[in-house]
Amino acid sequence: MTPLTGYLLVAALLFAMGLAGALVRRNAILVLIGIELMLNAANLNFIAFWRYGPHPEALTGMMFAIFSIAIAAAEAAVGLGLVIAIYRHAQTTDLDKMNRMKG
Amino acid sequence: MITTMDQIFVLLQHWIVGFLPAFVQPFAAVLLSVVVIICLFPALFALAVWMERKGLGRMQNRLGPNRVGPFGLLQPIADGIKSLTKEDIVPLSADTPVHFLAPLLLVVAAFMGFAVLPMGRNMVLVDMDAGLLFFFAMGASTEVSVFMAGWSSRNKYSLLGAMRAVAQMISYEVVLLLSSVAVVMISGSMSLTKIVEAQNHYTWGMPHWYIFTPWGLAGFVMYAIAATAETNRSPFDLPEGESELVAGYHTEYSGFKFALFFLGEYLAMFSISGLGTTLFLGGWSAPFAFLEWVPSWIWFFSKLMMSIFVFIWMRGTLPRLRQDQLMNFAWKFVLPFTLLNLMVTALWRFMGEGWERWVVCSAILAVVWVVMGRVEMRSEHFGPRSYRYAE
Amino acid sequence: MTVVFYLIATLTLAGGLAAVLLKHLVHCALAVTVAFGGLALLFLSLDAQFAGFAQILVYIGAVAILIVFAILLTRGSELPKDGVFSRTWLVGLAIAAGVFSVLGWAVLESAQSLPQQSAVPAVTVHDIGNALVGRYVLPLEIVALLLTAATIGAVIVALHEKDGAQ
Amino acid sequence: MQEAISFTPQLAASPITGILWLIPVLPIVASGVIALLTQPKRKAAATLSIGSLGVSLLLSLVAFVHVVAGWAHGVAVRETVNFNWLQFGATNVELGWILDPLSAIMLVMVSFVGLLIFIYSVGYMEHDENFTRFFCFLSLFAGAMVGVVISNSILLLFMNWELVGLTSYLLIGFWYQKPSAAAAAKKAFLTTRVGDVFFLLGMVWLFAQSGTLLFYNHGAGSMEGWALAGLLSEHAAFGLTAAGAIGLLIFAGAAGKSGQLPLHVWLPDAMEGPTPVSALIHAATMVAAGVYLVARVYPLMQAGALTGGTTTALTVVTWVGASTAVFAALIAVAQNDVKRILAYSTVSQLGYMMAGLGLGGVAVGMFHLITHAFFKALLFMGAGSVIHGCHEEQDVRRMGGLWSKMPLTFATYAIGMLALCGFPLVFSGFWSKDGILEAAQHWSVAKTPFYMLVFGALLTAFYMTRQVSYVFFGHFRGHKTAHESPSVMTVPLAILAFFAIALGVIGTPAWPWFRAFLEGRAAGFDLHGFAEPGLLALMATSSLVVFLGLGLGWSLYGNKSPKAEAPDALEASVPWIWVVLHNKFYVDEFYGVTVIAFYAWWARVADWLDRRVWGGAVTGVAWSFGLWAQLNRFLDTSVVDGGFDKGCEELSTGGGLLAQVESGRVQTYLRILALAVVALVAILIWSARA
Repeated sequence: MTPLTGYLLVAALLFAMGLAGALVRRNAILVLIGIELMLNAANLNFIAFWRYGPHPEALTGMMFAIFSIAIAAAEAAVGLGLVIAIYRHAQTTDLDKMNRMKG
Repeated sequence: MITTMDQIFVLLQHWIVGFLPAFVQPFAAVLLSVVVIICLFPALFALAVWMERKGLGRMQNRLGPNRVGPFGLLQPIADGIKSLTKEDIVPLSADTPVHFLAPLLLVVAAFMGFAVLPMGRNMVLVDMDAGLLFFFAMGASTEVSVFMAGWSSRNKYSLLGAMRAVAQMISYEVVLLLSSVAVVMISGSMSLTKIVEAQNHYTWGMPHWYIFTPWGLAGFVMYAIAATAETNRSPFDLPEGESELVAGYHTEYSGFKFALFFLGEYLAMFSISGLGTTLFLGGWSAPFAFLEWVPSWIWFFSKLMMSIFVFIWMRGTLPRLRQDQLMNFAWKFVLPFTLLNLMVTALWRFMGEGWERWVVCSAILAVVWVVMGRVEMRSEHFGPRSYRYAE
Repeated sequence: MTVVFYLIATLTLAGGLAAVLLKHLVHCALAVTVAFGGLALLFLSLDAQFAGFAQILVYIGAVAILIVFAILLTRGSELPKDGVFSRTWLVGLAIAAGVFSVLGWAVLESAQSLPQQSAVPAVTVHDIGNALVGRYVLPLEIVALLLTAATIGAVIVALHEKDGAQ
Repeated sequence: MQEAISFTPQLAASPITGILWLIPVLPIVASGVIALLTQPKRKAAATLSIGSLGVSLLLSLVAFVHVVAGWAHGVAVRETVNFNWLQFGATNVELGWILDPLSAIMLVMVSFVGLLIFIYSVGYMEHDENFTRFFCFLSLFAGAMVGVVISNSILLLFMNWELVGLTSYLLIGFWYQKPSAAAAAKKAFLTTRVGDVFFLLGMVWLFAQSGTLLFYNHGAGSMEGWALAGLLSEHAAFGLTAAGAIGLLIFAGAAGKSGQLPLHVWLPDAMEGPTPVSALIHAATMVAAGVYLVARVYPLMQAGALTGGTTTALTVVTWVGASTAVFAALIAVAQNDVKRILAYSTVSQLGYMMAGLGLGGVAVGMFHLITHAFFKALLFMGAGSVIHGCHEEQDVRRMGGLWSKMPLTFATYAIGMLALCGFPLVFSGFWSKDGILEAAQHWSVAKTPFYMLVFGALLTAFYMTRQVSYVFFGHFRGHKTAHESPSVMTVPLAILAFFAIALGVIGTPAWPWFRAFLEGRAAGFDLHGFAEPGLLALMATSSLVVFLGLGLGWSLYGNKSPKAEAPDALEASVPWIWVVLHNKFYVDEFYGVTVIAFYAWWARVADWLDRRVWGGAVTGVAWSFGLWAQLNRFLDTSVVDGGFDKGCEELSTGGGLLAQVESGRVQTYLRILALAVVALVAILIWSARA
């Protein structure tokens, strides 16, 4: 196994874990945590490809990861703000109980 | 001879490492430096505690410790023995693993910061390209351990103290970072050694320290305020305000764990003073050209102890703020002013050499300082308190 | 593929797994902090110093703390009565496993065509700064705008509906 | 024509060009500061905006003197400062500013007239409660307008152009509590936007073709050298070159701002704004920005013309200008609102300027722009003084005999009116209008524009006489007694009146200083300028026309004092003409039944589509789901009995799955998303392998 494959596999596993967390947990905050994990896994892919890619001096993957970190911060702030707002409204963060948008 | 004195620790390290086989030498060199740091700073901690107790005593017209050793100098050792031999009490409902990990993480994170501080010429553990970023990354990690300590104790005072501490640290960390960014903008590097070297020049015998520029002075003042808040020192010591919260997030800690928290707090103080020294006070460089023969590490540590003394002095002088005042001060005065300072720094950078930039930059900063101060004083931030985190 | 890599990867994955599985929300948050830290170490092992430290600063210093605050503000630190996993957890798990198998398959499938080794890229913070204000200045401005908007949005969303102040 | 002395072009920027950006930035900063002031701080607001514009005027004068000095030394000054604003890959977006005779003279005009109007506003808006807001907008406008003038990049010009449009909108709707003002503001904004879309298209095309946004850049700008040549070799539709087509698109933008046919409808309505606004924005500066824009891109329009010839683009400009001139003048004859008469007069005069640009080049059009700016600002401010004095009365039929009550206003107004009519020899309007007529006479394509413009001159003299006799002569027909305005209003009037007369000096055929200055040639005093064939005859004709118009107007309206409600003299004699003219040729009504009706119809269609077609489709889908569920139930209840338990279960899970598609649960959606990703990745890899 080459180093790049190793990193990619770790990223894939982490992504799957994040997805599983987002899919199986009831709590909205845990879903957000899962999403953060998935984002991080994607970042790991970017960095790994940047490191082993043909043109690391172009910094493309690195920049992608840095911007993604910055955006993840915004995403976390807004997401958690939403969770708090919903909690104020419904007194719960349980996603199974949140189905008012049911079609 | 002068060079030898200056480089004595470096030479000593090389000499000791020279006895070892070649393949372990790099590891040994690092290990040696780590060991020295781990021993040195706790010793400084003991000294600082003595200084604080003695100095505060003097400021409050008391004698301070005077029983153990000459001038009470051995008091810290007695304290240490006491805390080591005390019973380690863990509350029954506490979250044991987290309760146990919290002080450890705090001390580890506090020690990490010293890795990138240049304590003398060629005396830095790792000369990292992104040293400043590393320092702040480590500083940010302490917040988690503070939260862990407060939450795992299952005690409302602990939790309140932790929440206060975390909120306060996050708010002031922004300021701390932004005021350092000004230095990065001018020196063009995030490596702390390069920042010191950029200040190690002299014109007419006077040093090129950044504190001697308008933006540097403003940045230093902001940095000092933020550093005081970041280390939870008076007048920003709300997280552990005895009269309100018993002892804040480490209420439920005793014995050696409590000592670790105590140590962590002082280590944070040392590292943050060390960073301030490096960024604004020229690090290990001498204050006058003719004093350059004094070894560089002496300068670094004397500047460090000076800032520790200022911390103690402030504690002896200023009353504690209220939580809402603290937050208002951070977001409505310190942060805007730091942002303005960033712009002024950019202006300074692009105006080029000459006296004009001194006049313009100082004028902008002074005017805004006065106007903002007046407006803030007049507005009703000092009115009735409002609770945000303790509903 | 050194021992260090395996250690860090194990730490990261353990953190991630714990974050997903642990009952107590605060423990989950602490576990995910571990995973974030492990990822930062992975970045460092990939010679991406800047990204690694930024990861620590942003994720451990801000996002983790934010999550913890959110948990405490929503009384999430109390254990829920009816289990932590949703009714259809099996489906979710199956789908996650499917995603992982497809991704893993893709990686292994293309393993031969991936580059094996390459020299350590000589990239300094200075280069990153230059790129940020040079080639990537427009994304940078947009991110700045986005962060401002997100800050305002988060404040508005989290405002008390009743008193409107604060 | 004098032979050109060889002027050396100067390109390096001088110190004054280096700080030229201060001229627009000062008023804009002032406006920002005023925005932070509270309403009671009137004095501070006025001081700030007048002070900042004063400094701008000083700087403009310095710049102007610099250009004139260079010119006197035989240097054609064209200094630019350009910088790179953004970079996308290999494409640079450049901004910059320029100092050349054209921008220098506009700078001085804009800041000078602007300053006078600012001072006048202090008096006019004295009792308005939103005094500081007014000065905030006014300062912003002044800054943006100066920005338009000094832009060397079409993008920077466009930004300022839009900013000017925005402030115009804000100021027309300044008294937004009046529904008519709010509607007028909206109308102005939307109508000019129509033109701006074309401008934007032209800009994009120009950028795509020439690869640069700068006008002048040491030979690499879009207005010079090889960029123009490239634009010429490209052919667009209808026999136009790309240069001409781009020029026409930009002209469409200019027509929107300058109220040319058919986009003139907003300008008369814009008179709902405060009178200083009408004077500054809708008479002197902003509406002239269109003319200035055409002058700025003139090389584009002119490119490819043979010696003495003209291009398609310039022909279009000429025809549009000449038609607007006559059309608006006709409407002005039958209006009763004192400001509306002036507004239509402005539209008409803008038509003259455009025609001048098309016929005789930059200098002819620009000279009329400058003189017009002074006397039209004077007329508007005079009208404002009259309105102020008559207690906000705007109907000319309710005025009369004011010459004795407001002597200063009357005197200055009369000067402005005579300048506008083109009263021979003394007034500036005569010389600038004569320049246009002369160019029209020599035009190689057709003679019709010449006759149209002469007819327009006759009408101008006629309607101005009508207005003046209504307002200042006869008996007073209003309700409250009128009074003279304070000196803060009359002093600017006097200053403007002086210039309305004096400016003519620099554009006489004997001393064509203005033209020489703009074209970078030497100017000399030479009485032989009058000796050009046909010139004296032309001057005589135009004087005759003016006198005819004045006489006609006086005979119909002079010194008669009809009651306020009595029908107009023209209405009494030829009613049908009056009706058509009074209703502005029904252009608004025409737009109402065509463009606006079309939009309303289209909106209804879209609404119908939304409700019936798309909504129907959604309902249909829902129905089919329902049917599917029904089918399932049917299978469940009737087929199951036989022992198909297993199959039935599967069917019900199928129905359950379908229902779960719209469960309202986040995680379900996420699940489907993940499944889709799995499928997508699998397909991708599969296809890559195959």
